Amino acid sequence: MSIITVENVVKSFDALGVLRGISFTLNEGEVLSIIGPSGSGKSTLLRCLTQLERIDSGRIEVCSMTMAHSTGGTIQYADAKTLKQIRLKLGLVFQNFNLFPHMSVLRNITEAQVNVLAKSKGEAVATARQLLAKMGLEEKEDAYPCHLSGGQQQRVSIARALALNPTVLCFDEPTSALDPELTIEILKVIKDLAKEKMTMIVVTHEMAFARDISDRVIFMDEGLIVEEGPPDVLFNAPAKERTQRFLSRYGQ
Amino acid sequence: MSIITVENVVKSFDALGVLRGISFTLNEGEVLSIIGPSGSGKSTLLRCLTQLERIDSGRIEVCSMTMAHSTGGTIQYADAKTLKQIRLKLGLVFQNFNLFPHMSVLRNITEAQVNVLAKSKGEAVATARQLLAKMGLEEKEDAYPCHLSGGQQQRVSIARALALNPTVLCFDEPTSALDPELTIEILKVIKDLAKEKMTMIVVTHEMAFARDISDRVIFMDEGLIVEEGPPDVLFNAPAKERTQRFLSRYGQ
Amino acid sequence: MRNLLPLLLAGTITTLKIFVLTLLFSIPLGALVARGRMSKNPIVSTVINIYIMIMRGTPLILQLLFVYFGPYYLFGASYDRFTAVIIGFVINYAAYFAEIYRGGVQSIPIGQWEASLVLGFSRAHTFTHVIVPQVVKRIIPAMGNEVITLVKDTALAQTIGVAELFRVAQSASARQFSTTPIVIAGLFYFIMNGVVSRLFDRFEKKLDYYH
Amino acid sequence: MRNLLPLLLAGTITTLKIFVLTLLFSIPLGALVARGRMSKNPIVSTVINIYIMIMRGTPLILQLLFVYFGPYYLFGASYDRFTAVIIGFVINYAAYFAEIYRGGVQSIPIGQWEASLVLGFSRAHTFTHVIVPQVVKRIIPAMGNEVITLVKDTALAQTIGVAELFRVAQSASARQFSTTPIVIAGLFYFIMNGVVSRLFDRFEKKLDYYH
Amino acid sequence: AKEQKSLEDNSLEKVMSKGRFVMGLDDSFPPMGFRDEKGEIVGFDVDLAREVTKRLGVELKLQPIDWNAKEQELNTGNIDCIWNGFTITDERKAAMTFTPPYIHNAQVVVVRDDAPYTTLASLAGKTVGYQAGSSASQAIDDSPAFKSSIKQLIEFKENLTGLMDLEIGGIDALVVDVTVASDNIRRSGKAFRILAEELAPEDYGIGFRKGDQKLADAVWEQLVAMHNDGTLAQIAIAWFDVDNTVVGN
Ligand SMILES: Nc1ncnc2c1ncn2[C@@H]1O[C@H](COP(=O)(O)OP(=O)(O)OP(=O)(O)O)[C@@H](O)[C@H]1O
Ligand SMILES: Nc1ncnc2c1ncn2[C@@H]1O[C@H](COP(=O)(O)OP(=O)(O)OP(=O)(O)O)[C@@H](O)[C@H]1O
Ligand SMILES: [Mg+2]
Ligand SMILES: [Mg+2]
Repeated sequence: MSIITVENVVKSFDALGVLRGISFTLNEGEVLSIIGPSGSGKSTLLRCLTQLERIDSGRIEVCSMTMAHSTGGTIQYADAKTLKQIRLKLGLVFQNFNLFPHMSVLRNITEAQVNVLAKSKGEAVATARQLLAKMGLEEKEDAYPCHLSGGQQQRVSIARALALNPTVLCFDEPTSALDPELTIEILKVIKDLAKEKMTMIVVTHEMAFARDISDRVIFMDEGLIVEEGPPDVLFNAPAKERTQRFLSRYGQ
Repeated sequence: MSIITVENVVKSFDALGVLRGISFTLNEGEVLSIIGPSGSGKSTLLRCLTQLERIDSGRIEVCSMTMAHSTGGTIQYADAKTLKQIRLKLGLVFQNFNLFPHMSVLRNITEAQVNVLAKSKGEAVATARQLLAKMGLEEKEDAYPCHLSGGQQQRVSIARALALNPTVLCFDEPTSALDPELTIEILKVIKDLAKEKMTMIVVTHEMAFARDISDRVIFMDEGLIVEEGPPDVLFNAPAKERTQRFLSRYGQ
Repeated sequence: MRNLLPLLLAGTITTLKIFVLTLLFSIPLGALVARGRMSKNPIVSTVINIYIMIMRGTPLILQLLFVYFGPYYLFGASYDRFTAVIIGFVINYAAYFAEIYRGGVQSIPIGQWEASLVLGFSRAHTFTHVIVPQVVKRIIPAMGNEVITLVKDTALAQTIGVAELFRVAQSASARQFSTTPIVIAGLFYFIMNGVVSRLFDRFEKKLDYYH
Repeated sequence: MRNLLPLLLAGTITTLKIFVLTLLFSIPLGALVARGRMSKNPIVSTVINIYIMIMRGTPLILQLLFVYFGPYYLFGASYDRFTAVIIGFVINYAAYFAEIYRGGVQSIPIGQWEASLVLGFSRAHTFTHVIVPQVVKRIIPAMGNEVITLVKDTALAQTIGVAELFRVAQSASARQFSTTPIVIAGLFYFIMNGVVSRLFDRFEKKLDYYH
Repeated sequence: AKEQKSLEDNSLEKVMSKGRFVMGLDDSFPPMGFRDEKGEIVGFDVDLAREVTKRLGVELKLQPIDWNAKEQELNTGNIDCIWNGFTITDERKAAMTFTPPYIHNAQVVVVRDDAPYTTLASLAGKTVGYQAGSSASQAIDDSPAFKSSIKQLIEFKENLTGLMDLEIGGIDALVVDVTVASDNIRRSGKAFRILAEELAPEDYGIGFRKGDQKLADAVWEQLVAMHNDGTLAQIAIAWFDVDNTVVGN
């Protein structure tokens, strides 16, 4: 079943065309990796999905709800209520975590449960503790983000996103702000989520990792999807010259 | 010929023993990589060599000059003149570049030549241009560091160190502040230097790279050298269990 | 000398009243002003900007004269001098506070807004629960400086005849032919400022549990 | 009215003299004070710290009275009131500037010192060629605020009888029974501050070629 | 002060040898001393001082001072005298050396023309202002009945601020020197009037540093001479329309 459908999405910043007609679908339980050189529009694509940016034209559908679609040259966004529903379907884990520095780890994870999902405090705390345990952070619930290592902060931010029980979890270079050894921790967490059949979109520069976890890989360049396919095919026998060139740089 | 001799170097920060008896030698034209987990003392070791930290005991000799040695329980540093001479033998490329933001690229590279080596302005500029050409930055001499990408900044900082014609060039995780694609640029620069038989010490987390360029690799943990050897041996058949454990994490 | 201290204490009470009332009104008013300054409506933001520029660009002593005498010359209305002092100080300090608040809000990384948005927080919730608590922490040092300036600026209230600490000390000094009252007043200001910095330091430490 | 402007301009000249002389002396003196404040000698740093605390903790108007009359009461010596105003302003502003300098120096990343050391620069060269240029850029906004405060503070020189702009305006007001001179004085201050901010903005832009 | 008395009084020689006589005054105290439209300090006292110094053969330097700090100014030697409608009081006499009175003055009460007040008693329960550090404060202290009858006393840095405040109704009455009051009312054309009942009759003298008797005497001698040859009356009439001086009485 298709959870996200993106059709011909276009997005410019002033004169700069950042997304120049992107289409893809994401199915339930699927892990999609997006790779590509810096500036190719990967982050912008995730930001459009999570409503941090507005698209200029095209169509985005999430869990059978239309978020935005072009009609007669103008873009039409859904009403506020639908947009909010859609927002809750998609979790986003930021590159630089964006944890709330003034809240304890526990409160970072419960805040939205209580204030957005209107769960009781007790329920929220229970969910948070469960997620912290899963992330191996049982003992950190009273700590503040500044006292955690980068890897721990990233795990908290994953727990924060998971606490809202999203249908899809999006990652924007989840390890780029981490030390190499910490990277490994996070990649393991994401792998575990993949095993649990969590639907995910992962923007990453870690080719080995993308190959390892993905069901499908998209290679983007200059605002377009250059090539798309299962990791085996895309990494071992890329069809396009651009993809080959990009991957060869990582071959060393 | 041995250029650097380190004997039983000990260094503590308050109660924390960061270097707990380090000994090694570095020969002319040799490339030495230092690997090891975070906090093992790699940066501190480089900082002791470059006189950014004082050692507590042990002996350091550079180009046949004694920088520091223990006599009867107290550490004895050489006189200011010798220390200055030694300082000029060792170039250091910082993890976060530490370029001078208010100086143009050219001036970053000429400043020390003129003010420390007392070269003429013209001579200094000629050297700088030569190095910039080598780094592929001919067109950036008038740019300011803030207008360069991370990789370009790192190359300028390498040029700045090389401009003083050091006998040994030390790198502290030269790529850790860089995007993956930019990393490749820098590794290529260092490889080229290795080909030219530049004597180098490289602290790095890039195992593939360490294996590729090093004549010898040191694996440190908790302030001690756990294992030392040619890369083929150390990476393929590490003798110590700790080394195996560390390397397996990078194996994925 | 026996009678000096009670006198100076009475002046100190007036000084403290000015101090407390000014903070009480200018701290929230500053928030409103900051809101207006950041408004997308260009008329509102321009008007507020001019107001801030005047408040910051002319001596407070002159503003006090206007606030007290202006209404009469303009509308024939007059009012209590103490009220005028409070109004003068409040509109002056609100302008300074507004600029501090604005700097604070703009220094919060955009990522905090984005994370809140993605988690589904309303704008109001984001502002009150995510942004404001962080702004408070960031602006404490600047606010501390401004509040210390206020302690000293209260000495200007005498311009329109309010007998605060410095006025009382100067009169006593003239009467007694000695600078002792002024030295003592200086000590009082010093102590008040000491207390204010101590409070701000403590507040800053209290918020030191995160950064 | 015909004669008002020349009068106010004369007052403005005095105001500008105070302004310029204060900056001329306090900007370098502040550097010395900052040096002392950061001294490793605990006596020096404590003494300087107390001096800074007093300067920042008591009203300037009170400091001016002391500077002018203090020497007589202490040593029987007296001197020119204009000199006293300049001394009073200079020692007050030097304290504020010192704290700004100190903040600036301490905000420069340690890496700048380390890179200079490894390249073999002397401490002096590092300070004058690496640290100071970066400090200058960082402290411009804070210095701008302080200098604008100075423009307004010149109005306090009248405390010890120096006929600067505000004093002249008040006298003219008394003679003419009108607030017009004070309004015009306000405008003058506003213009002076406008010029000062413009200069600082320009200076800031000029150093915008790097960050 | 005692210490100074025991010293030899060389005040006159000092001024004569400097060739300069520094007169301390509040330059916003019309008509005794104030700045005219050209910014020059003029006034009745200034004219007197000019004549006196001319006759003494020294230069006159006019030094505007902050009225609140006048004692410090005098004691620290920044000025040689305070000569600016300076009321002789016992307290001041103890602290400095005065000439005999040269002009009569009184502290009077100024009210708005339309106000109902006619006597001091009618100001009971009202708010009254005066200039800080002026002799008005002494005059009020010396009239305990009046002082206790009024509601509140307000100190102003400047008489002008007090008069402005009177105009806007912030205070009901201002206690001020009669010379200042009449001059202000005359020049401003504001609707003020002076209560007939005087608060405290008083005399203006010239204040010198305690012990500077010789200088005080020298100045006084010239004033007496000016009285005798009519110059004094001439100056008074120029400023007050009448000769209200009391030299020689
Ligand atoms: N808010 C914005 N305003 C203007 N241009 C923007 C904005 N956000 C992104 N861009 C530009 O859009 C282009 C694509 O940016 P994006 O961040 O999506 O790339 P990316 O593929 O995520 O790159 P990276 O791998 O470096 O994160 C870049 O040229 C970027 O400069
Ligand atoms: N100036 C200092 N004061 C106190 N402790 C320090 C200081 N510098 C380093 N340390 C401590 O010394 C230990 C070794 O630090 P060092 O930076 O040398 O490790 P490293 O091997 O370079 O680690 P990484 O790979 O994270 O850079 C760490 O525990 C660190 O916290
Ligand atoms: Mg990105
Ligand atoms: Mg390190």
